[in-house]
Amino acid sequence: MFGRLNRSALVAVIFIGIILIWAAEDMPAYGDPKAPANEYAAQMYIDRTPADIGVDNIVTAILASYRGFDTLGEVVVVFTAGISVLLLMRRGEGQ
Amino acid sequence: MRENVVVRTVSRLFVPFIQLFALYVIVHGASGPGGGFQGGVIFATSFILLLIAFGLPCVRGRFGRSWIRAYAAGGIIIFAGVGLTCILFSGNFLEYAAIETALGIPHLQTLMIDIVEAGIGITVMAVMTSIILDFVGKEEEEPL
Amino acid sequence: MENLLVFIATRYIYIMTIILVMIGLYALIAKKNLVKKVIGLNIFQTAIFLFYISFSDVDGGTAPIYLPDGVSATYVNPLPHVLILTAIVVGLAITAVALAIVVRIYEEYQVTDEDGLQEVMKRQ
Amino acid sequence: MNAVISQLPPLLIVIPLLGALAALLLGKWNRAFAYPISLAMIGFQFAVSLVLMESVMDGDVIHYYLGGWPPPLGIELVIDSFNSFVLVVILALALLTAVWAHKGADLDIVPEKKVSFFVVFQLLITGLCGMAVTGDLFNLYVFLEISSIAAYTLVAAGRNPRSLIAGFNYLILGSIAAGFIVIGIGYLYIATGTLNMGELAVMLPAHYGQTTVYAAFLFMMIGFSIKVAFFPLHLWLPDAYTEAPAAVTILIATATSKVTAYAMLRVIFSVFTLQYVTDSFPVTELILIIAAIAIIAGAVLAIAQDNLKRMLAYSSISQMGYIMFALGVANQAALAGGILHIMAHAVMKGCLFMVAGMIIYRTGFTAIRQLSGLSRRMPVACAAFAIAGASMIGVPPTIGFMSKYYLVLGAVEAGEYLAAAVLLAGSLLAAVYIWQVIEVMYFGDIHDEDLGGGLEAPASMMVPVIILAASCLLLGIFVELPLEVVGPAAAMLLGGG
Amino acid sequence: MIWVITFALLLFMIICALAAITVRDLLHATIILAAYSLVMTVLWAGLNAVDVAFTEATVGAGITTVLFIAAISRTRRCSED
Amino acid sequence: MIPGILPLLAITIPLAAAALILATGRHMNLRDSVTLGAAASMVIVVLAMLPEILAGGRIGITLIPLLPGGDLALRVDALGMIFGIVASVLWLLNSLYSIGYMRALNEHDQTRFYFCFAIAIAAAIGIAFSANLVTLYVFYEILTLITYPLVVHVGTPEAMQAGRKYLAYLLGGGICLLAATILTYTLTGTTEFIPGGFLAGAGAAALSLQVIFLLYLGGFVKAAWMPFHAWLPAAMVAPTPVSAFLHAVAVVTAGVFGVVRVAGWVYGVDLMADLNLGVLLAVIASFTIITASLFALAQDNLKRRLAYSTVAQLSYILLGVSMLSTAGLIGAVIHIPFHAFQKIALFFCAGAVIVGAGRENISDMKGIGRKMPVTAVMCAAAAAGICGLPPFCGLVSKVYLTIGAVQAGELALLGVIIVSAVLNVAYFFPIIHTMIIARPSDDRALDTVTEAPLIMLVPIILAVTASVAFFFFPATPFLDLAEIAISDMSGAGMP
Repeated sequence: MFGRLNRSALVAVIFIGIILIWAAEDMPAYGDPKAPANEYAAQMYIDRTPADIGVDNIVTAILASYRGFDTLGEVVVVFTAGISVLLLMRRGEGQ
Repeated sequence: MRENVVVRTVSRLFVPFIQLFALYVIVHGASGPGGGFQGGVIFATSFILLLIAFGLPCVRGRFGRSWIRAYAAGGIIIFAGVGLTCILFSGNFLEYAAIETALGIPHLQTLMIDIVEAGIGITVMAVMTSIILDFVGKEEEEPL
Repeated sequence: MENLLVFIATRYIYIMTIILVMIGLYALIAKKNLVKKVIGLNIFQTAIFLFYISFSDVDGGTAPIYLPDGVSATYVNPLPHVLILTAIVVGLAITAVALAIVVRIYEEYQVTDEDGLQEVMKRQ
Repeated sequence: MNAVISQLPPLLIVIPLLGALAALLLGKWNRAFAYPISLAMIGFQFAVSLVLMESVMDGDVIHYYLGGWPPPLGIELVIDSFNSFVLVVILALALLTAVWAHKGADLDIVPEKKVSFFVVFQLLITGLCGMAVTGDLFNLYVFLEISSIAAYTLVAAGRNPRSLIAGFNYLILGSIAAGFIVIGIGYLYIATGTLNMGELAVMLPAHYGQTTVYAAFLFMMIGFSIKVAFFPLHLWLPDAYTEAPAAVTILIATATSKVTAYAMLRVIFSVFTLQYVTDSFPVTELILIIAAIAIIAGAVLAIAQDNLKRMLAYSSISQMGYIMFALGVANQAALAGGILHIMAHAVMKGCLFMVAGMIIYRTGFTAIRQLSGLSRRMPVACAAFAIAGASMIGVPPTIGFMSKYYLVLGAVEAGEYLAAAVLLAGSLLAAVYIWQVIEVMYFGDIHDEDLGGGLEAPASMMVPVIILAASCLLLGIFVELPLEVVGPAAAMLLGGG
Repeated sequence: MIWVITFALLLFMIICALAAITVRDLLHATIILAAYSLVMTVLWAGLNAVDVAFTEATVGAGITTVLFIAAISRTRRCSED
Repeated sequence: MIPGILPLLAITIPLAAAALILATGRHMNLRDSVTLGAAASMVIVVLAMLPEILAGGRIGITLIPLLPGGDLALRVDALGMIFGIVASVLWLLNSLYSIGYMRALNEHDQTRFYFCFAIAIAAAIGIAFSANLVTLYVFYEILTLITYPLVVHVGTPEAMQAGRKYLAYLLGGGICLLAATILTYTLTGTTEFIPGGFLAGAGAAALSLQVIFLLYLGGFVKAAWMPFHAWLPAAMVAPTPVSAFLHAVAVVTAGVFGVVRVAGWVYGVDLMADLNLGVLLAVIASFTIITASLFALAQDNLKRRLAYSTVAQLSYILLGVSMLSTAGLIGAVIHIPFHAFQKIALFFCAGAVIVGAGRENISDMKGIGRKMPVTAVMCAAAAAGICGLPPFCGLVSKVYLTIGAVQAGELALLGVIIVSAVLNVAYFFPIIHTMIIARPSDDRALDTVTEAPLIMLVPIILAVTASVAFFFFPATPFLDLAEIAISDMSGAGMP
């Protein structure tokens, strides 16, 4: 297995890994509730959803309402993939 | 696909339940885990099961290519249509609250979210089925 | 040394995620087989998703679905979940397109690895 | 009227999206319906972009809160002088490409596939529009992926089986790039807790110096550099441009690469701000060095090519070096030059690729040496090639000269004399690779006598080419018009806004 | 979640990932990838991301695997690396 | 009339003519009469501006804002007028001649030829009338590119090779000019030509100004100063009217014109002197004059010999500028038109020999004058003019240059002028000797030789007549214009 390692790819990957680990140094500890990521917008969502939207699942509230445009984009991605596979795989438009 | 009575029977039994479950997942999205996307994928798996058990012509027969396309587009049209309706009610795009205020019906947003999730589900279901059909199409028939 | 231990203890999940990212990336770059590359792509993407999810977790938190009235709880950060839901779909779309291209390449050239493709190209 | 304008930003994306669906459904019914719908939708987008540009020209910025949720809760669309300019440029190019593709797509796309081809074509453009107008990083990623998936597919969709390999490699590298961008976005979110670009710009200064922010910057830069194909990361580009269907090459070379470059500039200047970039890395020098290498190496590689489209592809690598150069210098004149070059390169490279496609359409020739004496068969096309080529070299008074002038001016003002010299040398090399084509076209003997006389392409391909060639000249002469938008845009970027 | 379980799941995933990219038989690799996805699902459920876990279960272990198998059945099952 | 319409007209006439030429390309006679008509009307337009310029006025027009530091603007002054007259009048002569030449040799792609020619003239006029460095640069580059198809007109591999060399030198030069322009702009914030220069006030270091001047010199590689002259002899593969165009009408003239412009209107005489740039220029010019004359001696191909002669003669102009004295500068400026008129006659003669006898090498031309008397005599006259013999105008400029050298107190320069005069005679006399005096090698050698058609002879005679006329009346208009130009640029305080 190790005989077939691609050296240059390995170097590139390790380089990327080192940057990632280096970046983790200043990241908040795992599960830290005081981390900025979990404080600012996240807390707003948790606090406001019942009043603003009134669904129980916060993820759904964000998905369909707060960041609905992202979701529209996501559906378009799926649609694009469908047409893409159609365009690629089939020689003709078919029935 | 080889003729296999057991597989066919079990599939025929299971497909409605899978589809029912998919619908539940879509509708349930607002209050629990799940939503349009997951439900759509599950719905698509029911067709995959049909495909495995009965082969391509059967699935095609129930679910023609143009229908797939219409469903795929229809889901997005529902989603975008809801968004555009909000503009008609002088809100921003996707601003469900605008409709709610304009019509004066409380909790309309929940309904909107359900409609949107349904749209997502329809598109995802159709597209996933279409992709799978495209992938296996070669074995069953010579594409045009 | 102690710092390092603290670092590992508080961030081990990140480190293992990073290892997964590296494995995926390596397969993506170095593997010759096209399907293997797509498998690598999947690992790479899911590893990134794991990274997002791991920083969304909060100690003692619960899933971001409101508990019945009156029960107060700490909810984990829901935003990365939404982002990753979207990203998973995107990843699926890319996988589908990639596999479609692989199948078409096989139909045209009857090979699925880069070495074979290079040979075919040379022969043309 | 104002109420309508205020709703335009989402309509710019949603209406064409519905148009694409309509094209698909009606195209099932009758194939002839798909193309006009696509064209109309792109035309609609172009019109909208003009209206938007007109309304932000005096320095206003349109903020549109989707769903009515202000950031950081919701997604925001932002229209300012910079991105409205980019929108107008790429949509104009996309419109012309679509007109060109009416006949040009016959070349590589079988008739049965044309409906889905144009649907994907339009989804690509819509994705690019989304990238241009969004003010939210993750939304940027989503639209980036829409346009990328469409681009991978279109590259691989041609009759030429080699396009599949090019498309696959493009997909792999593009996905790595997208992955890096997502990692970068994640780091930024970890550091600040928001995804909105405007808020990030405000909140980031408190976190300068964190390794997380550094890494975010690095990953996003690497990712965007792959997408834009900046020099050492350009590996997907030559194959993709060469093997893709002609119409797709035009669209990717003009619209996609420009919007991605826009996104990169946006992230650097509007999210991280110039101050941060220069303070934390020896980055200006580094970017300048890489840009210089890109300019020279791309041009030298272009000189070495025999395939016309591949030559143009390497030329793109060289020309993208100019935009990178603007980044490295980063003063008012250079940035104005860089933004102007985004437009200039789109216009002239679009024209060149269109002519290359027309040559293939009419003669099937792809190698430069086969073009001998072509000017007698296709005089108008060759004249357009000569004009756009002159612009590529940077001959006054073409638009290519104007952007280059500003870039050099900026470099000299910044005291980067050596870099300015490299830029000028690059245009000399451009002269070499463009000229070897023109020489063959105009002064070579006609090899293949049985091709006969007039081979001029049909009018629907000719009109866009003529428009682009004319704009190479006219935009250069009346450079004040684009500068009215470009100048404020550069100032805005420098101001960190 | 108890950190030992998280750790074990992560370790298992790393092993799965390594195996998926090293085994020669692509069908095996695909199944291992499905296992990887399933473990990922468990992990995400443990990290309180139930929606994402649900999606990954349907997509990663479901549709993706089907796609891979469909693609492999139309191409070649064995890989040189 | 709107002020400033005339210079604009002078540029638009050839451009319009170019479009018309393309449109009427199928009909040879129509096309050629378009060329002639445009040339004639342009002469009228340019001469119409003459009275006002002679009265010390200027005609200016700003077309469009182009770049910071340089709108696309035209301004006619005395110096530009000189170049303008040369270009427009010689275009007329050259058009007449080309029609005869191209038809006689039945050349291919004549439409392209006339088209490029017309645009090139527009560019040359643009250079002459440009009001600032940016405009100058724009037209300069256009001139470079549009003359390329002319240079490679024959399309042989040799021609393509020459064309590449031509482009490499001139585009490289163009880039130097662009760099110099931008540097000038960043130093001063303007590129407007100001009599007496504007760089002096910039307060830049002497070294950087010297470097910028070197860049300008590199930019004006069109002046063919050594060692960057190789493109000019290489370009000799072009048809003769093109050679005439390169050597007399526009291209090299544009180069030396640029040097004079920059010396007088950007740097200013005083700054030039302070920076010792005169010395630099003098060294380059002297080196070029002597070396090029020696090279010319060694050429057997008539056109190549003439080419090296041009290289040498152009450096007279640089030499005159380098003296930085009134007489020297006047000599330099009037040498531009005077050399142009004589050199165009010489090239026309060379072309006539090609058409009439089909010969290009001097050694093949023995006794050719017996069959082509007009050509031979005119050739001798023009050669004498360039050597500086009376009664031809070449003498006038040389006298001024000599006086200038004395004024400047640079006896070395005087030596250069004298030596080169000897060399001039040495390379021109053999031509005249072979053509008129020598006997043909055998009797039948001249059988195929005939005099060139009348339409080619007329321009030759006109050019030679002009050069005689300018000897007797140098003041109309060139010397007057030159004096205005020099007083513009120097004011008081020059030796």
